[in-house]
Amino acid sequence: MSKRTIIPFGPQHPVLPEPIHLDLVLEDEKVVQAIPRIGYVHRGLEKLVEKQEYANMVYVAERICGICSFIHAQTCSQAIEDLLPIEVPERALYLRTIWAEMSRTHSHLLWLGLMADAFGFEALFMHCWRLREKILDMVEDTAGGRVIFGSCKVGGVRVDIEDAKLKDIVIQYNDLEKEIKEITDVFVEDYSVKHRLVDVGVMSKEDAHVLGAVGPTMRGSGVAKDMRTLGYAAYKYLKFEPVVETAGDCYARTKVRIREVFQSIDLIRQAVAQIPGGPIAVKVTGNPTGSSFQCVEQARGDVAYYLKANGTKNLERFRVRTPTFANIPPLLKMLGGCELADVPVIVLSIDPCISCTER
Amino acid sequence: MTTTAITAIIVILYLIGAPILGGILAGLDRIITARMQGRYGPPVWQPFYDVLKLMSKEKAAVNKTQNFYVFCFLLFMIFTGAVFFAGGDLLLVLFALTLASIFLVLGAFSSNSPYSFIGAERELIQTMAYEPMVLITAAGMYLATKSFFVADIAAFSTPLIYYLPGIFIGFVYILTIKFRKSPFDLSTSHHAHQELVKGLTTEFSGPTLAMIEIAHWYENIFLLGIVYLFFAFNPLLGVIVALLTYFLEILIDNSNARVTWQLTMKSAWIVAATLGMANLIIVFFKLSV
Amino acid sequence: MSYLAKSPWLIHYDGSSCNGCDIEVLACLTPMYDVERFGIINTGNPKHADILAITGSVNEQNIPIIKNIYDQMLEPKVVIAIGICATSGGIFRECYNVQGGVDQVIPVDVYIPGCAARPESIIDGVVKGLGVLEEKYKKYGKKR
Amino acid sequence: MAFLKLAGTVTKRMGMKSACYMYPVVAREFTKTTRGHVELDSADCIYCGLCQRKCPTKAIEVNRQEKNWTIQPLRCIVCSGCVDVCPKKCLRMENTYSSSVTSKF
Repeated sequence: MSKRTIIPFGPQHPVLPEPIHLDLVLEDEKVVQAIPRIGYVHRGLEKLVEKQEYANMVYVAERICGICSFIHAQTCSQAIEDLLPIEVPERALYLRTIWAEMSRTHSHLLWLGLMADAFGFEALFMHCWRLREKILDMVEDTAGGRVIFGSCKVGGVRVDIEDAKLKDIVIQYNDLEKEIKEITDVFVEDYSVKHRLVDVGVMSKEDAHVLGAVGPTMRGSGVAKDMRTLGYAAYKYLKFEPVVETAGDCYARTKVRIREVFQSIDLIRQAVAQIPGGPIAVKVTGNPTGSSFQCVEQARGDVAYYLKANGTKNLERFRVRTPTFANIPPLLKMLGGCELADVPVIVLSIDPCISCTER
Repeated sequence: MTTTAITAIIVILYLIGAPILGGILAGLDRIITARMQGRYGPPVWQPFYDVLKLMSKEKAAVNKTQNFYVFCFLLFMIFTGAVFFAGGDLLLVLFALTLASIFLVLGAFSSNSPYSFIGAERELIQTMAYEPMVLITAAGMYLATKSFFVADIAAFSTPLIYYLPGIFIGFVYILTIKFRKSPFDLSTSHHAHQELVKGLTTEFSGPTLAMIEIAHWYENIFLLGIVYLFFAFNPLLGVIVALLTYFLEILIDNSNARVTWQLTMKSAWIVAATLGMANLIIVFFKLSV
Repeated sequence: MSYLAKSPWLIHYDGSSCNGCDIEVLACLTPMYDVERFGIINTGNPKHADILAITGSVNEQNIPIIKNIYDQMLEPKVVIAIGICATSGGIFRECYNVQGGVDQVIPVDVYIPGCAARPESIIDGVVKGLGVLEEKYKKYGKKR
Repeated sequence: MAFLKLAGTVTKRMGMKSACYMYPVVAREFTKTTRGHVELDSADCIYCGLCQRKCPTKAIEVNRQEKNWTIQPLRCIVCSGCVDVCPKKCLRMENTYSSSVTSKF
């Protein structure tokens, strides 16, 4: 038996900026076992409900993760609206959808960049982030923040997007679509990229079910499950199909996300074409009671919120199950027996968001 | 002036000029890379700033031998280039080159860090990958010119590229490994964005790292010197081709992902076996008939 | 005059941050902001770095990590706390597992406010940090 | 199989101007909606303290007796919640961010 080396991966590591620690037990360059250790980002924000009023919890939820920020805020608002209960104006629902899809495009481009970085393709990383920056500029122009949108609140949205600006967003996305196509084609077709992605970290359809994968990780293994089909926000008025690839390797997961970028752009177009006029928020009065469970599709998979209220200003229970949390068991399965060089690629292929996971 | 004096002047010019040229090349490399990535890029003198900064940092070595190994790496790298530009024996040059890289590997092995350990292992694999092609290059040059002396090869009237096109392509291929450019930046990478952090150079810091940087400048100039040899019949053309080769390497660097060590090994040997050996055999029969 | 201010290499550690500031730090490296103009490289290696950029607050788990990274960095070095979580704990200040700002563990030289800190303010803060680095070098040079 | 798929893009970028905003050299224009920092028009302020109560990070301190309103920029998460609740609409969200400091106090 050959000598075993233990390589520490994280919590400070250039490939994955987020603090997760993996002890990789190596035989030569083959990973025999990956032992995770988490808890570096745990803040305990679910306990904050005792100190923050329920309306302020939207700010807290938004800061669970800086990449999925808007969708967290959206889900939290949805849950509280469900508790109160209040009816959100149509226009607000559409605006939420538009922002959520903008957030998805920026998150996927960010992920594509990080993935490129993981397999050592610096130029591709830079180009992905260059395109992402244009989306962030649009976000700043409409919502006011860059990564923390801050435009969602209980009862609707805080800022309106004028119709002229909405049209402008579509025009900008049309231009961007071509550029994104140029860059994503590299992921799909380039030989050296395929060499690093195809047949790496394979997860079968059965495993995806058994281990409870969610989001693109699951859709890459051939399971057509997309929480947006539940029809929350304005998705019930929009036409789309869940993106599915069947191979179950890193390449399939990459392709799912690439196709989702274009799907999101299409959804934004549809939403802008259909958006009705009217108010953007309703007045929120009273305190919530009862409990609510919300499931929303984030860029990384479905996030589940469980909120329980007791009629006071503060909620009683605030529980978040984030997509990365569900994706960690599949990740550990994929890591066993892989090459050391493939570790960053596989880790990133689930699009880990550790601060979501540990909250 | 005697030939010895001229040789001495060339060697001194090399000793002083190579780090300056190498540094400027590295600076241009970073600017071109930045432009290719849509960035603005650092000033051209950035590599010099980096090295001067590293010199002024605190000295901290993991152990005493480490610094000795790195010093030997620098020394033998300079020696390699000096023999080469003095027109010495090509075989001696190549052996000194290998020795230099072995010292670097030893330096990396001397620390206990797993990153630098695996980095060193990968460096050895890389050495194994490129060494056959380097030897074939020397053999090819010998077959064409009937001499191992760089001075004779450079003075050879017929363009070497005419005899050795396959070997030239093969050499450019392994040059990517030697320059530590993507797709073959396995053991250490420029920006430390890989699973091994900085791999081979993880445990070197401050002035020691500065020495490694300078050694790389010497190495790059020497390697471009070999590219020049293929076009030595026309000095201007030789320099242009050497610079074009460097540009090509930057382009390859920016349009490739890092591949695994298996593919590095396989592809480098396949290139050496097909292009290199075929070229060698053809030259052998052409010249002996 | 030293060359520290012309070639500051940066190491980034994500404390218990929400990723917002992290991706803004990364965004600083990318084409639109490109801090390599100032010679800044994001090294992942504490031994090569001059500037430690920390995003996010500290908790029991990551205190030893931060101390470890800080100790591994060679003199002279500068610590920059990016975002309000790293300066004061931010919105998570009252959470049970948050100890507060980075300054509770290691000395911080520059505080960058914002949630999430904008790339522009990060660049401003790093430039401010370069001045501190130069001063520290003078002091360090005397010691040597 | 396609080799050097990105080569076209990168060579094209070489001839183009860099995408960089050149931030410190060229000042950045922020959009109107950008949330930068909170500003108070103290003339209209009635020091009701609503902003202090609504602030999720307790960055704002209002003293009704001394007619004093202070904000700690190192605590503010620029959520603009205070601007929304202000009954006199005397709080403003400026689009420039607060600057970095070398000491906390």
